[in-house]
Amino acid sequence: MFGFVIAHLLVAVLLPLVARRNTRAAFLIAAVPPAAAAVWLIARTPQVLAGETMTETVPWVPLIGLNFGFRLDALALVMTILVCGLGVLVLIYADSYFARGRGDARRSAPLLLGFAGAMLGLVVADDLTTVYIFWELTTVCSFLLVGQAGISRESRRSALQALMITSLGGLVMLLGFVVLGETAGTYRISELIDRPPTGTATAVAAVLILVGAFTKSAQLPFHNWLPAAMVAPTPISAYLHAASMVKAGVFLVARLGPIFEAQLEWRVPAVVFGLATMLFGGWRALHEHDLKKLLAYGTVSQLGFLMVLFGAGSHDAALAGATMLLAHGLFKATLFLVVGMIDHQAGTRDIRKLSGLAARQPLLAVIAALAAGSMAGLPPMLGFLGKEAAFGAFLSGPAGAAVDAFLVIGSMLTVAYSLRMWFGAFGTKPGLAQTTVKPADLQSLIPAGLPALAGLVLGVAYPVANELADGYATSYESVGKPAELALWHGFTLPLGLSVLAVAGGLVLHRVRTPLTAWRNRLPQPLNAQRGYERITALLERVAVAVTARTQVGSLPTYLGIVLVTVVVIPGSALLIQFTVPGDLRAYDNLMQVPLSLGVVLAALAVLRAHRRLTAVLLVGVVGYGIGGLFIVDGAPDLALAQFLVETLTVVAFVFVLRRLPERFSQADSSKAIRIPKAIIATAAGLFVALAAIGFSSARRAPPEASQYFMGHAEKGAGATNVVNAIIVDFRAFDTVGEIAVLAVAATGVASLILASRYERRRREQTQQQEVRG
Amino acid sequence: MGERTPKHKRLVRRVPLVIWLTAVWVLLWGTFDVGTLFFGVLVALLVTLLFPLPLIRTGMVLRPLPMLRLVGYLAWDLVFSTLRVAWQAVWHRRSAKAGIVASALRSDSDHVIAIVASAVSLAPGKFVMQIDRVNRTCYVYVLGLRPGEEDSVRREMWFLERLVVDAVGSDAQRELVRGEAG
Amino acid sequence: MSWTDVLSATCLIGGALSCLFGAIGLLTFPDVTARLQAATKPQTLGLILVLLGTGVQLNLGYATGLILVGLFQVLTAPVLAQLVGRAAYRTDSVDRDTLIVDELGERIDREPGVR
Amino acid sequence: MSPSTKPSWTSWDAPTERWLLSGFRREGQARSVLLELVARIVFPTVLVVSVYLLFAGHDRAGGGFTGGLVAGQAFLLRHLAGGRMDDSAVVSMRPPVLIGLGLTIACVSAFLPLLFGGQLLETAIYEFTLPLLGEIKFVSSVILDTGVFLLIVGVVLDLLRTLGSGIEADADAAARERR
Amino acid sequence: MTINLTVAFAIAVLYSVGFYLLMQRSLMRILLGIVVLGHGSNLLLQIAGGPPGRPPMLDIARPEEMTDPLPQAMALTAIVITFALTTFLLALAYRSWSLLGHDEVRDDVEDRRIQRLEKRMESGEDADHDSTEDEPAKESAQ
Amino acid sequence: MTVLVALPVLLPLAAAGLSLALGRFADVQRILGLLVLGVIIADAAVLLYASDEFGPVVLQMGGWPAPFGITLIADRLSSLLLLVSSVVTFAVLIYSIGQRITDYGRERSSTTFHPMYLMLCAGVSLAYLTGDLFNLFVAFEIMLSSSYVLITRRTTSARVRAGMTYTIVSLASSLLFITMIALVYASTGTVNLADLGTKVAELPRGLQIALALLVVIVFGVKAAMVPLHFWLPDSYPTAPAPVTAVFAGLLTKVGIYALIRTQTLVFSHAETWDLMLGIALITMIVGALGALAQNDLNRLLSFLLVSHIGYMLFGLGVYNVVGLTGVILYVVHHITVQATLFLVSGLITRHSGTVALTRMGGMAKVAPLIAVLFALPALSLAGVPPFSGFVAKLALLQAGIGSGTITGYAVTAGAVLTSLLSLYAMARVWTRVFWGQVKAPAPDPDPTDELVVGTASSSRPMLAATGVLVVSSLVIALVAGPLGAVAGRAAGDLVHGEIYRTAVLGDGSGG
Amino acid sequence: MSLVFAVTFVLLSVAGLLVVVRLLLGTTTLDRIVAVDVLVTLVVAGTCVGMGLQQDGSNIALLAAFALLAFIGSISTAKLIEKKEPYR
Ligand code: NA
Ligand code: NA
Repeated sequence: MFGFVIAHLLVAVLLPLVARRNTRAAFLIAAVPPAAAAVWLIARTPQVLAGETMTETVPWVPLIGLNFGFRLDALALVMTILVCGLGVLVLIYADSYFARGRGDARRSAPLLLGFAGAMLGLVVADDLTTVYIFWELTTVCSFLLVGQAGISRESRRSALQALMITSLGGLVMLLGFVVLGETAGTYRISELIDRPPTGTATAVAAVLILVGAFTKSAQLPFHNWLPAAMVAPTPISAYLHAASMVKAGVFLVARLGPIFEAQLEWRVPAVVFGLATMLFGGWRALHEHDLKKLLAYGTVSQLGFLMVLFGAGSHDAALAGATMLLAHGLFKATLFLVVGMIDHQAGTRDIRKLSGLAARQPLLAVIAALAAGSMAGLPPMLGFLGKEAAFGAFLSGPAGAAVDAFLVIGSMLTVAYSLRMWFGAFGTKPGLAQTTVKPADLQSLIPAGLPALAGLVLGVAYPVANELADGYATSYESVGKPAELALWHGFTLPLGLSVLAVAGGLVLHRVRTPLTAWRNRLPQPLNAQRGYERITALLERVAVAVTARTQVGSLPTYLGIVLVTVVVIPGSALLIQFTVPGDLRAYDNLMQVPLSLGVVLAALAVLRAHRRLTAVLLVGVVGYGIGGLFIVDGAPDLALAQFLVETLTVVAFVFVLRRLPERFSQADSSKAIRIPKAIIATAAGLFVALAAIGFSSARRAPPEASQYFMGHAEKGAGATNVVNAIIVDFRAFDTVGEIAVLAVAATGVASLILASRYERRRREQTQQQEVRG
Repeated sequence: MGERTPKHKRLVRRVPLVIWLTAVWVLLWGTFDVGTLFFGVLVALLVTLLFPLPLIRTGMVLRPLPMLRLVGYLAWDLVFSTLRVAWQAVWHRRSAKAGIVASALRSDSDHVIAIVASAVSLAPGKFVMQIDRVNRTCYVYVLGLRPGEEDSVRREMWFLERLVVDAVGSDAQRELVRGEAG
Repeated sequence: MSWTDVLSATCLIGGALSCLFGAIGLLTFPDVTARLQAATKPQTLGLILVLLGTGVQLNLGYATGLILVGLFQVLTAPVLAQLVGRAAYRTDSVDRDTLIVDELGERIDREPGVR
Repeated sequence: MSPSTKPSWTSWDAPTERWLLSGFRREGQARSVLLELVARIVFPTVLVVSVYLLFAGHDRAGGGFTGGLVAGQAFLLRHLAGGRMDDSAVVSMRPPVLIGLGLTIACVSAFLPLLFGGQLLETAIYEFTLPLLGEIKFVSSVILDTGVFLLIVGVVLDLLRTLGSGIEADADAAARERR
Repeated sequence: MTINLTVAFAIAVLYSVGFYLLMQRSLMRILLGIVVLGHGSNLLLQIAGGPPGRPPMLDIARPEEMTDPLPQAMALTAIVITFALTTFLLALAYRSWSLLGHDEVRDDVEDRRIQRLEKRMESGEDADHDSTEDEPAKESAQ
Repeated sequence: MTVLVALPVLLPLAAAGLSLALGRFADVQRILGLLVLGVIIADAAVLLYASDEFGPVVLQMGGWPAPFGITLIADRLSSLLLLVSSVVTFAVLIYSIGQRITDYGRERSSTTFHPMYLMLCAGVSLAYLTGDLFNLFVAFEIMLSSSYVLITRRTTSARVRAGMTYTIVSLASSLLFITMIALVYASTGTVNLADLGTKVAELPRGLQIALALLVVIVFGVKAAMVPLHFWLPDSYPTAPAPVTAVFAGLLTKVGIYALIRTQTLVFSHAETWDLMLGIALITMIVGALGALAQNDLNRLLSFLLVSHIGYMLFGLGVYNVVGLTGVILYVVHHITVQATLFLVSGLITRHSGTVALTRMGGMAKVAPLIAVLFALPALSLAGVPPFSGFVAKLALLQAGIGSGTITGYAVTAGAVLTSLLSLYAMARVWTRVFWGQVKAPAPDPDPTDELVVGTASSSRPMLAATGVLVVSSLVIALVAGPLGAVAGRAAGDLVHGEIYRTAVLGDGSGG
Repeated sequence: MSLVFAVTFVLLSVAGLLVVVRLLLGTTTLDRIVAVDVLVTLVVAGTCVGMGLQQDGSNIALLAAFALLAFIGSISTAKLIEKKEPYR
């Protein structure tokens, strides 16, 4: 399995080389890996259905439990057939859909294949980290596929919206995964199913993971990215936003459902949000004029339906869910491809402009009818099987009844928008000219027709469908007699509900025009699109506000903050524990007093100096005074260096001051600024002095190193001057570094000062050239 | 400007500097032995040859006895003047008057003029504020100058010039200074 | 107390006093040039005396180095005096009221092109 | 600028002879006979002192670093008295080259002990007796010190070249532009 | 081993003065602040070794009366490094002066732009960041 | 064998000296630089192998035993970071050489760049390798001083201000560093890191805490942790691309490294370090929000850099093997990716002539290669799998959840949010720069400066260098398994400081 | 003898503080230059006395360097003052 995934991705990476020369070949080559995977998988079906699961593990970063773990079981099989099979068909369809040589085509082939690979990896994943890896890969592919070249602002926004919402969910889900994995001690899904963890952490994980599933599967209130993503080319919508990617969320719920079987925090939100989404999506679909938008809301609705089924956590619901999963993939892919063809050939997909297409494109109309029938849940389509199983799964208890009631309403809406879709696309509308269309080519018709046909075939051959679906459903223990898929169970309540749904749907379809008018008059407080925009705008505002307040751009402020940090953080720690040391003395050597006094006076005078040179001289005096203190301390080497350096510093200042104004340019700032600065500076200075006292009082023994140096200087380093021995021998490496800094500084000074000389020279050259020219 | 001097002569003229530098080396080490001397000469030669100064025909001659006289005079002047200025510093303070006196010298040598100027400036109370080299004039700032004392300042300068020329000047310069003085 | 000690003590105290008087002069004299006189020159004497006083206390090997220090001081003090004094004169830091004669000023005034 | 061609009275004390720099005179460089006389004596003297500090460092205050800085002061004095530095040495070496050389010597000296089976930056002490000169002690770390010395001299020369002459050139150019 | 009050006082003043100068706008004052801070820290480093004593030279003093040589060596390195960086900053001040005609540290242009944007947002003129597309672009590319 | 530890420092230093001396021979400088950095890569690889296999490689400089002389030590952490850093510096050097040759031809030498660049590398290497606090200061100064020169080289009026901010703040923190060393020495009498580990533990508790916090501040300024980060977005973005790339990739990480090294070896924490976690959270969020507020590509990247420093502090705050493993992985990943992004930004700017996002567009069409070169590190930075950033992030999230504290959970949530905001920022850059209508390049705003933008195309070496780094980050992801294992062992070494201490001081207690 | 040294120290210290006062008062920069020069001379003298007190003259070269430094620093600043830049 890992091999297949890698093959997809590798071919996708290399495909641009082909796509640059020949886009047609690119799509066909891209179809090869999914085709191979599909063939291999279908060949595996019997073993898998016999309960013989295949597992595979490729370790990546074992230390953090990051592995590629795969497992081919019934659920994975259903999904892989969808992903690979539809992938092949969409790629073949895309080959004819995309105009030759266009940038969109060059970009789309590799991305579609890469997406297929990621999707394949996702559905066979048996490890939470693996799930997340492929999950995010599909998000990225989707972003690039939706945005395409990002020419229009709408496409950019839609792509970004899809990316942000699904990534948000993805990240929350990742958090959930980590919580789950760290609690259970394993990230392996099959192990988690075998030994489901319990407790608060698990509940938290369940909710977090659900958020991820909701965003990806466009559940309320995250649904809006999906209709917005319809700016993408149709094959992409068909594949990503109908058949495969949006299924990832419900697939995840299906996959992890057995772990959280016992968690109400898992089941209740899934069912509640699923139902809400189902109703909302159906309602919106009923009013859309754009066929793609209509289908998109239909998808939202169906995803809600699936969420209910997988989230319910029972055998029968799971059976229905697996069936609907398959059915939806088949009919929705067909419908998108059909709409794509209509769009291509009629130049529009607005149902207010389309008329009489059934007569001109009978084959297309039939294909669409098959798919729409499955969507509406008409027998003998696969959709019917699923829907009936769904109605049957919620018969027990008042909660189940309530769910069933909502499901029926949802199904009515489904029937209604299915009708609206088909009649809108193919029906002849009074007062509207017949739409002129180009004939559809076979390369498009076959990929569109095959899934629709499959929906019919699987519906008729319901035992096969049952076996596929039941393979997954058995991961839940069934309470009573497990349900089975069949076209005819007898006159049962589910049958009645089905009939009710169809009838209701017909009614809704008839009253759709007044209904739309009524809906347009309703206030719309709950607009997810506006909500998204508000949130992003708010984010921008917060970002700008925070940045404007923290990043003030003023160096004095920055330094002030650094100092305040120093005073507040280590300073308070120091103050709390500070005790006056017992051996505190006024001075050690009398000479320290006048020297320190001189230093202090000169330093304070620097603050009051208005002339630059005066300030420099005063600082020089401070330096000489420090040198004097060094001598008193018994550090002649240091004093010598201090004096030399001080003199050079003063001279360097003087060199520069030759060109600078005599006085400091800065006007005295106001008291309101000066006083806080003075307070901060004084506090920081006191902190250092206090720290110096506190820290120096903590040492008891003379340093070993110095004793060692004194002992070894003469024999080991050949020097009686211990300081020199340290500089050139014991710690010679410091000296090497120190001269490196000097070299750097000198080079830097040269680079700064001589820059103006180079500029002058360049200016003169250009002037000369101008004179000559 | 280069009058061609034979190479060996030019080297010979560097000898005083080498001796001085060697002496400095020995003074610094404070030990007088063959090794120190050897390395002293080595370092002195190295410095002299790596950073050669232009040769100047000074015609200077060192005369030990007059040299001692000069040094003695300067030392005395230094002590005496210091006491005088200290007196002024404590008692006269702000009322101290001063003057700038132009004093023409007789020698036309950079060396002599510079040494005279330095010698005057060494002691407190007066210093050469500016030298007019072309006109051989020193402008001497005198602290505590009383009106009418200008000529005594000039006389003092001439006296000092004579001391200097006696100590280090060439015979021609001595001639010049004595002639004018007489 | 040997005679070296007496000599040394005299020199040291004398030198320090010289330095002190210089410092007093630096504080009390009215303008730069006067202070320059008062300050730098007594320092020269003071330093030489202190060097001498210390030199007789130390052994000969070390004392030789002090000669060098003294020489430097004697050599450099006049140059500094000239440069500082001239700068003071040029920047009008000299109090003209204290000058009873100014032959340099007269000369500069006589030659109009000279700044 | 006054229309007069007469030099400022401060340049009356320019010496009549070339005291410091061979064959080089700089336009507008203020000269002073006293300063040049002192520089002429002090410059080589200070160089000798700096070499002394370099070698005396092992036993007394000093070392390559202070030695180099003192030598730097000598060059500084010469810069103040005579102006541009480039011609001051027989072997005219651009300061960056001197800096680079010093750094390279210092780094290479770290590796030298490896050739004799020692550790990186290890010091070897050789004592030998020469005829006449007596006992000579050579401490290998003096090579590092020499590198430091050269580098520091280079740094000071570079500062004189840039902060000194470079800024002066800028000032001259600004004055020219204003004219 | 506690350092004495005199030196501690000097250190406090040096650091305070240095920090105060550091918070100024004139680059030259900042630079002087860094030099003063350098002095303070070098003094502190040297004092960290312990009370005064004889120079650490084996031929003139006994080890127990010597000052601690290690901080001296470290302070020496620190002095050199401070010097090196001071000259660099000095050159930078000069460069700033010759380029901009002043040697002050002015506020960041781009930060100011964001503050203006924030003000406009607060007054409700420009809520949508996307519409900054029409805004006159930033002063410079680099 | 042990001499290998000193090579990454001494070789570039010597080469910098030579390069300075041979300033007029452009080709010699270039070859010298590439050669030395190439040798360092090999050296670092050997050190990594050796330290992982046989324990830390220790060199006592001058043959003086620790804690008296200066110890250089390459343990797993330092050799790993050294290896990654040297790959980055090597690639950036190629980029820089390519840029210069493209714009000015082969003959024009640039006297300062190569020596300063080599110095920078030496400083970075020394910072990783030294086992001595004062020597660490010297390393920082070598590194920083050369960075001052690089950031102000050929300054224009726009850049001189940035150079000032950078230099002054760095200098201020260096002075705090020296102060800290003085306090350390005053109280313990040693500057050897391993020795300090035992000596600091003997200090009174209050002093220990104060010292630890002071150390955090000193290195926090260099590492740009909030609220000490302000200088970074105001200064880095203005420098030429290769300089910014190295700064962003390495310099802040050296701060992080120093923080990790000192906080594990010298100070020790019994449990999760809540203050550090809080700082981490604020750093992440403030940085990410800052990025969203920017219209300047380089500033946006700089704010993201700040934000992701928060990740590294996060792992340090968790303070256990898992957390430190995460930090190490994150540092390794981030060095590569952040440098790459700044190089790509340089490529983008060359094409567009501007760094203003609003003035760019359609670059995916004009320069698809640059689009790819941007997309991969951008995704990695945003922590999207399967790139290196994801691996590191996952490790950190695990550490955060595993910490079992409320603060830990909060910071983990913050990390997730930051990840989302980073992705948002990157996606916005993508939509503005690479999507949309193709826009004509803006004219070079300052034709007199060294930087050529808006007109020139990028040369092969520049693209290749960027590509090398992109591939390196992919390789990091690919070998994340063994890398993670090494990082885990390195983190183990950090938590149990005995290995380091024994390697430096020997089996005795340091006598 | 050590009493003599002590007295010397005190006298020099007082002188030094007086010089610092002048340094702070100014009034012109040249005054300050002169004051700095004097101050260094005092430090040299003080150091010298200190050496005498400790009977240790091994670092006398240090004094030579000091003496020179004061000179160089002072003349460079004095030369700056003298040079009147036209832009002022
Ligand atoms: Na040695
Ligand atoms: Na440019």
